[in-house]
Amino acid sequence: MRYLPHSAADRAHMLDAIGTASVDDLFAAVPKSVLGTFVPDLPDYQPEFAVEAHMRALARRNHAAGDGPFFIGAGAYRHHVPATVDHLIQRSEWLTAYTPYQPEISQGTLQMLFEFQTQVANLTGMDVANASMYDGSTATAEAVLMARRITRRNKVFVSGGLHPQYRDTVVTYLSGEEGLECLSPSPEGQGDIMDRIDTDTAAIVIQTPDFYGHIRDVSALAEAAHAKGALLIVVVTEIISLGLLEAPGALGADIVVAEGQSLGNPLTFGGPYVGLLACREKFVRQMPGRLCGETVDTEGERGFVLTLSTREQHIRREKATSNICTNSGLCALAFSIHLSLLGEKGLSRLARLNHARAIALADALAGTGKVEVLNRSFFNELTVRLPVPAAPVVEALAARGILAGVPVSRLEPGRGDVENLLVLAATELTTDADIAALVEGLNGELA
Amino acid sequence: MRYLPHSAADRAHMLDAIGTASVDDLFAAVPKSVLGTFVPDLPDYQPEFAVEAHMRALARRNHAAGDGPFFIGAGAYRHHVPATVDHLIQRSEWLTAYTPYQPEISQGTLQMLFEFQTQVANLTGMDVANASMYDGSTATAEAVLMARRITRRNKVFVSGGLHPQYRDTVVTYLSGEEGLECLSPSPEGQGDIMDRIDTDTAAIVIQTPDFYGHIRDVSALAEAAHAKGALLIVVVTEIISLGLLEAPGALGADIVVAEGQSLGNPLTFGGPYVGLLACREKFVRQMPGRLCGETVDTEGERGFVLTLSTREQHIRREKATSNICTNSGLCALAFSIHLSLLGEKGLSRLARLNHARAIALADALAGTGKVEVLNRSFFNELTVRLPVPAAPVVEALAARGILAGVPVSRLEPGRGDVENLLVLAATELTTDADIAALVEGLNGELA
Amino acid sequence: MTMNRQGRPTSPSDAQMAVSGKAALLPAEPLLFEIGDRDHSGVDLPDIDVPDDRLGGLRRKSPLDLPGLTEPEAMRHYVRLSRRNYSIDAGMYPLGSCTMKHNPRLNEKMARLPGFADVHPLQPVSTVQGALEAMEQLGHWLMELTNTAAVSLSPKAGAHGELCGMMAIKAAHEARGEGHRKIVLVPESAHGTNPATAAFLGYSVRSIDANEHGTVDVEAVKAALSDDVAAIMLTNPNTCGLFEPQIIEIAEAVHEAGAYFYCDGANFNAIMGVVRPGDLGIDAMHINLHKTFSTPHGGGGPGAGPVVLSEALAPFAPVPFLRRDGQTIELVEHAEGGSFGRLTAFHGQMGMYVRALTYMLSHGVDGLAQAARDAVLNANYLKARLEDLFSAPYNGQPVMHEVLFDDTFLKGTGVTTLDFAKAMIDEGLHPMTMYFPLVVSGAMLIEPTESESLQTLDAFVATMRELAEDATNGNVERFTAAPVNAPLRRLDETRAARQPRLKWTAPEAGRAAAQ
Amino acid sequence: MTMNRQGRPTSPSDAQMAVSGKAALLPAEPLLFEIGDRDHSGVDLPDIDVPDDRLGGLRRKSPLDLPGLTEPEAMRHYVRLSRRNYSIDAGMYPLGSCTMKHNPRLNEKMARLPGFADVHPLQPVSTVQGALEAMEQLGHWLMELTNTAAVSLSPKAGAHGELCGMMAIKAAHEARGEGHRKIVLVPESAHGTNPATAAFLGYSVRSIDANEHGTVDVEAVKAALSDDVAAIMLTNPNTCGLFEPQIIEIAEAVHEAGAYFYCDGANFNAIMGVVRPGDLGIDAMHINLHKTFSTPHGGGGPGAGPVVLSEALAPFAPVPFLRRDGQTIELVEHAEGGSFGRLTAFHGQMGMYVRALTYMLSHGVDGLAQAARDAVLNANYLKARLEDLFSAPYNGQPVMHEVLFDDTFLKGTGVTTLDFAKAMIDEGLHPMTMYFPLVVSGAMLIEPTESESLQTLDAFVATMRELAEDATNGNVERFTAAPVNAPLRRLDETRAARQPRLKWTAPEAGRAAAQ
Ligand SMILES: Cc1ncc(COP(=O)(O)O)c(C=O)c1O
Ligand SMILES: Cc1ncc(COP(=O)(O)O)c(C=O)c1O
Repeated sequence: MRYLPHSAADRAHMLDAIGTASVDDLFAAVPKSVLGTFVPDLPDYQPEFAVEAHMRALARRNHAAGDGPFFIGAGAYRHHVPATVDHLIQRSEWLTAYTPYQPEISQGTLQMLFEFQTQVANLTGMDVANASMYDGSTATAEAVLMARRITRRNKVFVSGGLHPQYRDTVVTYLSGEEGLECLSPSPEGQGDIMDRIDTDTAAIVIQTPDFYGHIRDVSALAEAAHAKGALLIVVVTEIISLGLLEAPGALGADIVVAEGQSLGNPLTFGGPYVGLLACREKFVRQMPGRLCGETVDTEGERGFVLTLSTREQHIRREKATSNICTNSGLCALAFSIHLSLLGEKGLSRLARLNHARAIALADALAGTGKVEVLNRSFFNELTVRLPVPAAPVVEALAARGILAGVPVSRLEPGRGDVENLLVLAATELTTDADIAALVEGLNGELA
Repeated sequence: MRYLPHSAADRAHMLDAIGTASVDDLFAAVPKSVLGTFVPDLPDYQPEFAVEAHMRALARRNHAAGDGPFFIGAGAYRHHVPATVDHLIQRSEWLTAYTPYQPEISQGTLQMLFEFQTQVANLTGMDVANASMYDGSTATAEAVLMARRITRRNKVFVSGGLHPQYRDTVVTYLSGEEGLECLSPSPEGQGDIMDRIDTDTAAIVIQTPDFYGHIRDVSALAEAAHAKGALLIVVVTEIISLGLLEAPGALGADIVVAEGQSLGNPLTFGGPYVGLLACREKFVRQMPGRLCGETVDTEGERGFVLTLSTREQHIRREKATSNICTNSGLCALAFSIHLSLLGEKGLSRLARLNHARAIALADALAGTGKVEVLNRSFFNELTVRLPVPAAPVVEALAARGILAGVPVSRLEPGRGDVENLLVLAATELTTDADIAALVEGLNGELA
Repeated sequence: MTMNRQGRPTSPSDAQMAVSGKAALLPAEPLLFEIGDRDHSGVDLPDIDVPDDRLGGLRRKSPLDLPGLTEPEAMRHYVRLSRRNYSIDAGMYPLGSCTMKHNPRLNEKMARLPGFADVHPLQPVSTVQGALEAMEQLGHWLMELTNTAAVSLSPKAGAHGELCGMMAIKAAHEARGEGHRKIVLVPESAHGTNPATAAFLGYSVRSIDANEHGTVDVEAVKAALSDDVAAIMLTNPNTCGLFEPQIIEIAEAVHEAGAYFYCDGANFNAIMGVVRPGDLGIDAMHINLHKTFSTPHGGGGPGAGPVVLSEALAPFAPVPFLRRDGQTIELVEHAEGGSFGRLTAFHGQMGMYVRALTYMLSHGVDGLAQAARDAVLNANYLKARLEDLFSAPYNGQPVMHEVLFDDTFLKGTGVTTLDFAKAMIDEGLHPMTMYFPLVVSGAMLIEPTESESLQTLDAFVATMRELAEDATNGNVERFTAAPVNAPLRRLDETRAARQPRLKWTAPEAGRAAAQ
Repeated sequence: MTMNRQGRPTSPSDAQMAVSGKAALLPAEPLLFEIGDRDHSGVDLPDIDVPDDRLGGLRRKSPLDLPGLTEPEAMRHYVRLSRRNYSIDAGMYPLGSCTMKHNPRLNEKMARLPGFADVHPLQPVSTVQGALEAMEQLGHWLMELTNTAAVSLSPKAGAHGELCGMMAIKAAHEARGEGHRKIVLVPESAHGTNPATAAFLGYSVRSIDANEHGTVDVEAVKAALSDDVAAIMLTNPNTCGLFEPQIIEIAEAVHEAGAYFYCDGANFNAIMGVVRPGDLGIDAMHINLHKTFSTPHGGGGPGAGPVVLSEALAPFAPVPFLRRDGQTIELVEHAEGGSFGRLTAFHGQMGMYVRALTYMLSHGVDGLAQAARDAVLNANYLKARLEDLFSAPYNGQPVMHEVLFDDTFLKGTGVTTLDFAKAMIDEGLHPMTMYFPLVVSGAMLIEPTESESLQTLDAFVATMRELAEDATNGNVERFTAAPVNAPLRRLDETRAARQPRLKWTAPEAGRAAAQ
């Protein structure tokens, strides 16, 4: 067994040193009735090449995004990740290190986290960011809880433009609690919260670009919220949009949460991804998750440590700000490396290129005359209304090798008003040929 | 340009420090007539994703060995390489280090080379091995030159069982020199040298398992050669065979050369591979290539250095034993890691498994009744005689997705006696289904 | 000399820090912000302009303040930083409760196959049948190994799994009209995530004391049970490295009282393939794929925390889950029946599923059981070789996968557990888990895992014994001054917490902020 | 305690070396033979038996003596060893004549596509058209960049390329009936492979002196030319980092004398995309893909040394070569016409071709020219910043890609070039090339390449200046004792050569052998 370093002789020698005859003796505390009394329906060990063949056979049964024209977004985006990123994150010292609890021999991870926090703060326009959350959706739910702690109020309004699965996650996290109100889907990008904010309101949650692709100006909402002592939580699912769009911090956000997958991380069928959470300085002690801070060693040399851990479960237990422990360290590293490679110049170019590809897509779709583009504004994603329900069309196009986008009905089933809607994304990888194939496919299906 | 760290400002600052106005001034020594006076027919720089698309398109136009039944060997073998090997050799400290000329900060590479040399020596049953050659064929040519230096004789006999491209390489290396005699192809594994050895003979060169798959007992040849003061050079193209077959050293070889590709290295259309060269202790100062040796530092700690470099070109220039400089370092590392993972137990099992698969292949081929298996002995490769020329059959099977082996005529064109011969290999990756597909294909083509 | 906007130093004296350092191969490394600037980029892209008219008037005006690195600069930055880390690949990492085992590279390779890595979670399910089947197979392994009725794969880590299991328990109580149960019993030795999770869901936490052997008496549980108790959260094997001998009786008592049994399965490595938690009577248990099933820790994550559920809790499992219909697998994405809802967008940590399944197939069920047995053997070997010099609070019984010492043996030496740990660093070792569990003074929790060879264990023992002898012989300074061989000396954690500097600011701005 | 056959130590004192060491993150590492044994293996395979009857009576009887490591042991061994290496990724590597530039990882990724990595050299050519096209494209780039008529890709490294070019020259002379030409002219500053190659082919080497500027005068060449001269082997830019200003005249003189011009192209990095060697009159030139075109050095190899050829030499190129026939590419594998034969089995270093082509496409021709210009800029920048303290033997002219200093500035200090280099190690730098070229005393040949940033160059300059000042200020010990910060102190090379220990032997056997 290739992963087990003991030979039979080693094991015998060790039992000898322990002074026991068999390993079974070491399991003496286990009730006899449950020890080795079963025959699992599971295979025995296999050579590496057999395992590889098994896994490859499974992988082959999936249509990979790179196999044909691809327009799916809706919270997870297909971008080109430089080869350097994946190479670096596989270095043993990144991949197989634990959480950096011994700072003297973990400065690599710690300095990286400090850099990551700075990048996230600057990108979102906020004062401070944490060392990552599981993903954008759980970060959103945590932000809601955080806002309730800060304001000591209960009421939370969730915009109809929030990604439906993010909304569902918030609902689950708050299940049983009072005060949460989720507004109905707003595929036209219409405002729906402004008038509801009152002095009982803890927070309002709004996504931009929203689930349907509309770019939402949150500054008026920020003002309205702040006037009533409520907090504005801004959600970003396509982090690359911030290379072209105004920072939520500059528009008045109090907490910004985001999905960081687009930078550095492959699609991988939904995870692992990396949640970003940033806020104003004054809220830092209510943040969930790990924080890395700068300090010095006994010789005065600069170094980094995990800090403010009195917020966290391992110190505060039931009084912690969250129960999160393991986060998305390696995905944060991938994010940080990709963003370091891009820099301001690269990110801005990348964002513009994404937008340009989406413009090409929007214009091509509008040009078919068969679908209606709902967006007046968008970054790299948009919603169209088909003359028929979207789901079967998407299925038919998939059979032609074209992955055409997400039918809204998949995430909002049983709602007649969204049944014909389709959300499509374009990125730097979307070619003119891809768009032409989509148009041809749509023309065919909608003929 | 992502690989170039200077901004325009950096360049201006540097020119300033140099005290010159433009980089062109630095090219002052170049005759004006040839400086920038041309427009190459070559593209400008491209984003990484465009380059990747270009290369993937080229790769897709090749039939990969894993795409279907595969029986090609003839000096390069498809084996499973553990994922650990390729992961490790990509570590920056292995991949991007130079030749270890500064031993204090190159102990990783040096210790690995020392371990590699030991592994090769033990595997071949010889006293000492060098730190690698380009590949098996050039190592064979160097061994011939080495034997001529040692014996100060010219005559060399090359067995008809030597891989034809190895033979051609030896011929080229010795072009213009007297004394080389290459015997005609010996597809039946017949002995062809014994009677020719005389007291002018420097060396005889024999491969085992030979090009046609026959296992050759070289001990009688060794005796005959030694009786006349000649050296026996044994060539091994399938290094895994030594997990099951007697070590050439134990059979009397004076120099053993081998292709090490089978351990740790992918097929990669023929290179880079790794040449092994081992010999008896007393010949060490006539060896070509680098050698790593053990020593101590000023504190008495064990360490390793490149040594005996007075044999080499950078010290001895025109008096060197060879002109080789860059060798196959990283391929040697891959070889060494794979062999460390296998160990004696794993290598022996792997060799037995290969032989078992070849037995299955041989029996299945014989069972067709349409081809004649020429081998009474073999390791994982054998030769069959078809009723018709082999090349068109191979071509036809390739069109069916089966890569059936190497027609001898590809390497020995224009020889009627080998036109119908086909050399096939099986390895641990050859499944029963692969063999069945081959048999079916052959039955179809030979119907 | 110029100094650009991002504070990129180009004067020789500033820049020297880039190459000088304590050791030839471990130089200090400046921050990204001290290397890159806005003119540098390691990604080539066309510089196209886009019109404003579809940006909703929201084109970015505020600065991005993101330095770029060209590719060679980035490579060097991250390679040099990484070299300042310890890692399992480079040495033993005996962190108790963390199961720092070997991370096979086959796992990494398989996770990167385009058929897994380049697949979108919202593709039509007809195009991802292989991915769903991989998830189904993983779930089958987990249910078989635990003898449970259902599995929810989507939790993103252990703590998220706790949330999942406890939410199912909450939903089950509510479905039975027992929503009033507001207490969760948690032993003192529990990991911090247990009480934090219970509190997260509005439960109040009642602590259960351990007995003098470090385990929980069924009588203590019975005494704490009542109509208000919703569940017990018990770790087994527990964080003292001990199998709870009365666990079956505890489960029975809990069930009798109308409560559920949440088992923290972080230590499943000790018993996988050997004992099935379902046979012990648990109702829910998370499994840290990043501990037991070898997916890499990655410096803090990502992980995956699938939860297995008993028959009783299965109906309350969250979405999404799989449903097989003959040859095809469906993905149920919307709550139906009792499901308590959705824990995250999409379907969980596919990248980790692929790695864990690859690991399971490689080991086989026979190999997993052998791994568990070797893990236990290793821990007991360390115990046997160290217990004369170190102090084991709950001695006289075999341990499972980890061995717990306290700081009694250091009493009066002037050396603390922390000092001892830092001295280990100087010897090239990563310290064990310290000061956890909280039930003993100055805890040292050592988990070797099955991945360590006898040779490594012997070297570890030799170093630990030498250190213990030196500490008791009064060589205090070696410990209090440690580490001296690491890239940095001890760091000032108080200062970090008192004056938090959580992001980099340009030197000028930094000076202003400090005023 | 046991000691097994392979000398695998399991006693604590022996084993301790595995974890103790100079630094927490750089422990010493035992030899593979001191860790593994014949019972351990990191590869799972069925243990089947095979009959003897088809083994020709030659089943192995002699011991294999190959220790095995399980996978976690192997991972640790090779990771720990690797950490004791310097690398380009971790720091500047200013080895003159070696062009240690950034090695992009896209190259590595592309080389591992199954369509390149999992393809056999003897597959039917109809199944490898993409591979052949990649080779054709690489050849096109090389011919365009050099303005030459043909290219032979198969040489495995620079020295093999020299063999290739010189064999073509020999064949050309023989074809013309000029086989009597037995002399090859080689400047003293040439790399050792040049004279070694000439000698390899039976030529006698005649040295050409450089002038006081470090370059070759056409008059000196003319004086050496005769009817017996087969070729000149000239490196351009030369190993002093200088472009040969009279190279066109030299080429003309050589041709006039009926000889050929072999150009050592190891330094092509300085001029790629800027000057085409074909325009200078060369007949053959090797290009080290592992220098100029960024394929990794790998601790010593593998490389690739394609050779471009002039019209005159093209007919003598070795097999294999490509021939396009409309849509399909043929592979000519057997010598026809004047071809001098075959240099190696198969078709050369495909893995390196893929990397180099990927690099060329990434850079583009504009990027390659910029890279050459940056390489030259960097070398001249170092020269400008260092020349007041260091001694440049051929001063007063710009250099190309590398700058040469000699040891004049160290005269009387008691510090040698070697000492100086070792002190650089203590500062975290890899030394430059030392004692080469041979034309100056105590040569220090510094090639920064285009990959080094201004910041890194400035840091390098600062360190070098500080060292030079310290050396001239009499702080000799810092240099003669160096390195002190590396994993090992200076090694005893004399002992290694006097009593060669070239392989590991078990302690007992070793003792016997030493007697
Ligand atoms: C006993 C125990 N429970 C729960 C957890 C939490 O798991 P995670 O970090 O995956 O959220 C841990 C992790 O350290 C643990 O050791
Ligand atoms: C000038 C010069 N020529 C030739 C060579 C030989 O090249 P290779 O090592 O690839 O055989 C080198 C390599 O160091 C060199 O620097």
